Amino acid sequence: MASEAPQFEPKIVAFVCNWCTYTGADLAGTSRLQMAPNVRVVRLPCTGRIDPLFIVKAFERGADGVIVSGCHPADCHYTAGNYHARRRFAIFRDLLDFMGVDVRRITFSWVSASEGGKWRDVVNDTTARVKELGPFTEYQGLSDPWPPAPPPTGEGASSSQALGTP
Amino acid sequence: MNELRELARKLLGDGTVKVVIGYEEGPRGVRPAMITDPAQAERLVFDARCVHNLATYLNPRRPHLARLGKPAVVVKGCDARAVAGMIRESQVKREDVVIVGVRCGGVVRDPTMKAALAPETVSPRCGHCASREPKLFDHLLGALPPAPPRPAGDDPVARVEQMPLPERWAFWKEELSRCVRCHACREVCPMCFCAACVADKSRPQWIETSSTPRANLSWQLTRVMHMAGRCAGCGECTRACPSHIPLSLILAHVARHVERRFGYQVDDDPSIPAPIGAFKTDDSQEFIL
Amino acid sequence: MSDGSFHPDSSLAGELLRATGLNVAVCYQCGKCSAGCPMAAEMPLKPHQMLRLAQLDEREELLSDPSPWLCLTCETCSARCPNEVDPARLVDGLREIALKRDPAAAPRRLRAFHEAFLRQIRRHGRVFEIGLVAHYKVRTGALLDDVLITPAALRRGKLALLPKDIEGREEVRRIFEACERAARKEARS
Amino acid sequence: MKVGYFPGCSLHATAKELDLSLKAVAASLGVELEEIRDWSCCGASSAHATNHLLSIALSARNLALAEAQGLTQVMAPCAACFSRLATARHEMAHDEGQAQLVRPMLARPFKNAVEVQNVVALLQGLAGEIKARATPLAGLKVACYYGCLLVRPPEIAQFDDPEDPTSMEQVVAATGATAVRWSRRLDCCGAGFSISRVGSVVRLGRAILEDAKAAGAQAVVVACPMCHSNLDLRQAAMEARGASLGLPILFLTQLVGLALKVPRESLGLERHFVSAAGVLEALAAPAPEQRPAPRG
Amino acid sequence: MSRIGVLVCHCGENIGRTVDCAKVAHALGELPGVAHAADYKYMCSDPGQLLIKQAIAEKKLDGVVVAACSPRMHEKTFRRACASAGMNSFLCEMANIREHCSWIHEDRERATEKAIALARAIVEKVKRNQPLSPIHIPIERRALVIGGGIAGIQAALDVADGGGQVVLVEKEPSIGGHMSQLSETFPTLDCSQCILTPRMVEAYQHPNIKLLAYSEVESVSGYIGNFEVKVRRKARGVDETRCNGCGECQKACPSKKIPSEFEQGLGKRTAIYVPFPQAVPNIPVIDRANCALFKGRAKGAKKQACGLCKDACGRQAVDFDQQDSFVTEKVGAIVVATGYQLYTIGKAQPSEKLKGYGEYGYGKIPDVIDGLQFERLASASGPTGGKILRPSDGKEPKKIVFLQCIGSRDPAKGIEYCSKICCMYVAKHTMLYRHKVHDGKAYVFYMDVRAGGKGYEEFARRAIEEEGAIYLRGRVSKLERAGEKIKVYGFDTLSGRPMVIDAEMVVLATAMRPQPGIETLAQKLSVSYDGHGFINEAHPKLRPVETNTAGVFVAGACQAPRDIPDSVSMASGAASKVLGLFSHEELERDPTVAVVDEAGCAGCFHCERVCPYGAVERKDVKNREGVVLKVVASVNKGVCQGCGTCQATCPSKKVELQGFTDEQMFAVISAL
Repeated sequence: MASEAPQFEPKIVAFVCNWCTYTGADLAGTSRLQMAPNVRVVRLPCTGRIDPLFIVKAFERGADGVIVSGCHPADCHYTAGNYHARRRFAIFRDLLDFMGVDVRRITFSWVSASEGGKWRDVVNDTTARVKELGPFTEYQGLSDPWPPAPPPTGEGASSSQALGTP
Repeated sequence: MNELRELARKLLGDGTVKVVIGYEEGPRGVRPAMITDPAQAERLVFDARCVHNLATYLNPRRPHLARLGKPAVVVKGCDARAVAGMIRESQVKREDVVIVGVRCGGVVRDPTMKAALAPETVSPRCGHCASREPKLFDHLLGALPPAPPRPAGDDPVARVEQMPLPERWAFWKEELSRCVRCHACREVCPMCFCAACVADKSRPQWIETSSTPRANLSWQLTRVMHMAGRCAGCGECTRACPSHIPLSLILAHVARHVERRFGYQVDDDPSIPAPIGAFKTDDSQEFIL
Repeated sequence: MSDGSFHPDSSLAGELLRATGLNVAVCYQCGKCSAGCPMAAEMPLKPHQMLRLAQLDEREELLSDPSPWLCLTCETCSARCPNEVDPARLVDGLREIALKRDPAAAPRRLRAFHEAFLRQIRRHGRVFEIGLVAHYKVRTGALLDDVLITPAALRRGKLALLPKDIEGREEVRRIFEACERAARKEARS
Repeated sequence: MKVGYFPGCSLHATAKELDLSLKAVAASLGVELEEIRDWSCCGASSAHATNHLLSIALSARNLALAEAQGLTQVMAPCAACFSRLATARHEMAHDEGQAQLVRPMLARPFKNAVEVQNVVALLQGLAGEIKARATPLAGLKVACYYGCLLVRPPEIAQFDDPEDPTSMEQVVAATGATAVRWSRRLDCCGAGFSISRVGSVVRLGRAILEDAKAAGAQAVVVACPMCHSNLDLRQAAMEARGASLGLPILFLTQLVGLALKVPRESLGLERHFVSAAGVLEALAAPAPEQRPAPRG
Repeated sequence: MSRIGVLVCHCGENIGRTVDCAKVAHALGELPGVAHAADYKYMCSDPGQLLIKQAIAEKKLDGVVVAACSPRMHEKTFRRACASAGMNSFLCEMANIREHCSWIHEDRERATEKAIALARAIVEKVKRNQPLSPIHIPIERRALVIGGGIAGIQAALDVADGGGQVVLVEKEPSIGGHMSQLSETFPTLDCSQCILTPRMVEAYQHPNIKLLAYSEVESVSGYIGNFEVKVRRKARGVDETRCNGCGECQKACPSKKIPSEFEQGLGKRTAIYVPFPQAVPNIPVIDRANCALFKGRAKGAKKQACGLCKDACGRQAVDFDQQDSFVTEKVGAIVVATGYQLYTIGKAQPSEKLKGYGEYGYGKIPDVIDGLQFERLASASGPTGGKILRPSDGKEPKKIVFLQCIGSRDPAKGIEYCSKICCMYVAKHTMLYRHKVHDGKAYVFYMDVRAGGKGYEEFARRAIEEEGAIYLRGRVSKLERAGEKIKVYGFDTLSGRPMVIDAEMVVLATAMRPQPGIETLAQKLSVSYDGHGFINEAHPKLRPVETNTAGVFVAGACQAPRDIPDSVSMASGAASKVLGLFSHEELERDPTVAVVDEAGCAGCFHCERVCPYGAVERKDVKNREGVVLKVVASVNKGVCQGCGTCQATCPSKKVELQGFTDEQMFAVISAL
């Protein structure tokens, strides 16, 4: 799969909480854990602040994948933000799936301040998965009056064909 | 029906309420009616054509109605859920409205149809209705009619759920490409009571105002997220949609998911809190690494 | 517990890890095992000393020592070990490793006993003391001790006289062969 | 109540009396023992000491047989067998790698669904019943000896407190006898070396029996045939090294049998090397005060 | 058009090695609204900070982005620099191109490209930053100290002497804690009571300290500077205002055989009792579980079973009908000093993990005791008047064996950690023993002797070299009752020999664990605690006496095993933190809080439901006539901690989290 699209370097946006995952990502840095450079971290106080619209907007602005990550249950710096986020995204993820979005493009994870290694894995795994899925042309294409010609391979192909391109 | 007119006359007569919101015969089938004069109570009707969810007229976004004074509103079981929702979310004070519940035998798809219920004509939402008798009311009228016939054809929600992913995407893309962003779905919805809708927000403009499929998708995603665990399931948004986009499918799917996941069903008991804004520490999180 | 990945495979610790899944480095040499070991008095190397030599990778000294064979597997050490080292299992491991290295590693009498015992099972599916004792005596030439006992035992009907085979002895034999094959494979790798 | 029964080799020989007394007691308590058809040896310490895989496979075969027989739990009166079977059950459940090696050897489906129980647990469960039916063995002082394998290793045995067990004492109490407080209940008697290293066995056994005697016990109660043969059959050798001991070694089942007035011949008491006659005498005596049991 | 300054840091080689900083600076310089872009070796250095200040002044910047390390590292530094140049500090933000870029990537080109994206996003954010000013909250200059042991007493006194008011809550009838039970203390061997009792009295009489003994914290609400604490005053059955501590009631009490908690069960007490002679306050309490009268009541007996204490009391202080009462205290800071308990060896254990150590026969062999019991035996005020005597037969033991690490360093049956104080108090015990029993022999089974601390090593050596204690390196497998004696089966790993000792007494140095119920208290205070229940400090090195909840501090053995000097210095540290807090006129807090647009708020109060802090209040919007037009949400800035859950929940986005507004986040996402 990856070999068929060797040039494609996905753009992935990560929305993370300041206290656990951001710190965990810092730890990954101080421990010099090498990882894929495709992920751009956006720092928020808490997963509770992360609005589904962030994800929608990220896709609209050309992101091929999204990571949402925060404190493990019971570890939330604000005691409950992550619990609210968990319900919110349980529903949102299912909704996207119902609307035909391939939710493999979105990774939800709990990464604590001490889990630099786990963060590295989340970043690398997500990058690898999104590489496989190819560019998220379906979504970006939505803005055009007509969908773009389907890419040669991958999910993109089948779905765009299903869209019945002229 | 006389029962209803009697009650309306009495409520208006003794000044309990200033307006009764019900249904009346119109040029093309039944239509909502605002009765302020006891003498006019005769105009009120109720039958299987009374599709409209009149709860929407309690919506604070309609101050001109509020100005008429304390209302009484005629509600079916499904409409009662919306009233309960507005009470639950402090949009309506329970004591400020007289709720006239009517036992319901199901309604047709469209108020212009004949009142006769058949699998072809019955509204899809009535198929498995469990609340043909509202629990939330001040007055409960009529005897419980026989259950409506099951709507023809298989379950449309399941049909979409079973589509392969790309097909689902194509399906919605096609449907949403017809949206003209008139926001009728929002205007008609009793639960859409925000003073200022996020869709009209310009700084930042989360939702593009153009009617490209992309903008339309993010609009519906947003709207449905706001409806999760709140939607009364009255189907008015779908009926109001000039482009005939089957919005109810999305709302129904989410409602089912919410029930599966959180064991919560939207109810006409205002004291039961909605699942969003609450949490259990052991909510399932199979989708989180 | 650590996965012991820091043990080079060649090291005794690494071998023990593979044989028992236990990490000998966890032992902090408190000696509680040796303090409670009923056989410690007879062991040239006390339990915690065996673990120490394993930590130091003193393979030859340890595997050629009789101490591992003096363990009764009474599990007292493991039941009381404060650091969850499980010495009993590690000593099992030492014995298995020793046997792979040199099938004649076990002290003669012990080896003879175990062999006799297992042969009984292999042959009949069960063990019959008379055969066991007889065979063992022959192998060890220890004809004198216990001769006093056996007749007495017989008088009390304590020793079953005639071996009675079980139906599934073929099954049992196959189990033996399978396990020996596995052991040889392990030894080669 | 029906219980799967795994006698183990020694119960058909050295420990015949355990087999006998167990069956007698079970019958009188209305417990049906269903023997595992065509069971094979658990491998005992020999397999364990030389080839771990073998020790698991041999025991697993018996569990598989029991399963095929539709048994849900198996009771192994021999502590060693109990320990081996329990170990097999535990490792088949927790060491998947090994389990994959073993399953094909079993020649029959294996769900590892059979509970493994020992005789003490069984009797403990029946203590109430025993107490109700017993003619109290008033005045009899016994030392309960657990040895190793009934309680160790705890995660395998899953039975009583590994350092301060009380189940045997509970059963003894039910028989009306008195369990003396002593220290060496959990020490090893050296069973594994009973034939190959008699010297050690004598040393260990003597220490245990001396302590029991010092605590005023007239007899030692055991649940393990290995312990029994060591302490009973080797007692002479122990005495050769010092003062006489003369402590009859009774199986717990025999003690219960006595209390339940099971016909003595069916308890196999006469089969011991150290005669229990003294003890029985003491019982017969109306007001028994403590006295050393005479040698048999 | 905004005028943003971008400064890219090389961090020596740390960033420069993999990121082309010059290129980053140049790329960002091209962005609209960027008025200044430069790179420099060390931005955090003084010259580096000077560059920022100059740029602000010369280029009239209205925003600064420093692309460097993690904001968690240096955000404060650079914001301070900007402030000193007259710019609102919240107009300065950092892009993390070290931890999140240069340190985790090798490909220079792609790392540079990513660095540009990260910085660009922050630039877009800063363009939309609003100048914010810190939030000011009033401070209640009173501290609550939970726990009246030495740590609590020290903290209370230090705060009180510093001019703060203190409420000292102790759950036992008297303050003093474990230290009051000790005989002498290491390494100086000065008498514990002699140094502690004056401090207890001082705390009791201090004008600034309000002592609530025999009381427990029921609930805590509020936030730093403004906590409201509800305290349960357990019913003593004695009116504190009337009692003068004459002790007649105790003389009168018929049930005199109750094992005394203070004497660790080695002594007896009455049902109405003062735990120990020097108790503060010196007011008795009725132990209702053991009092004849209350036992009678429990059985539902009609007539009063006893009442002799009441008759004996000259001041009608005894009150059998007294009920628990509650007081509410407003405080600005809280110090948790609940101390420790010993591993309850031999008893039923609180957790699955802990197992009882049957092999040591504690509770079965009478002369096997624990460290605190030995302290009582050695204490002049103890049950034996300071004589070392065996609980079993009152004989003087000639041979005592001390076992260290019972429960400690024992993942199998106890806990992994080292209890820290045992090595020292065991050494002390051997000395006390030798001083009292000159011909006695003391053996110690140890694994290591951990004597870090001023005069500690010397002290431990003295026990061996001068006081003749015999140290054996190894653990003991089993204790065995052998007639009058206790057989100790140990092993000396140094000589490689088994050691079997016929002891006449065995002392178990059991592990230190936090007090039972600490988890419940921690949850009330919303401070975090570790797997063992020890309170977590905010930072293991740099913030040892703070917790992760602002305004709540920690002192003594409830944070980790500690000896007296450590507990006392920690308590003083906590006190100084409290006084530091009190020294402010009012509190400044990071203005990252939510603000409601009341005009747009529809009043659905989803925000109210999700707020973890109850910071959302309902507010009436009235017209001139005072008629309520609508009810809207409004956020209490003091209570809001800034998680932003409300904003993500608000359907119309009419509540905004300052510093993370939708506009800012929108810009960031769009720029990435």
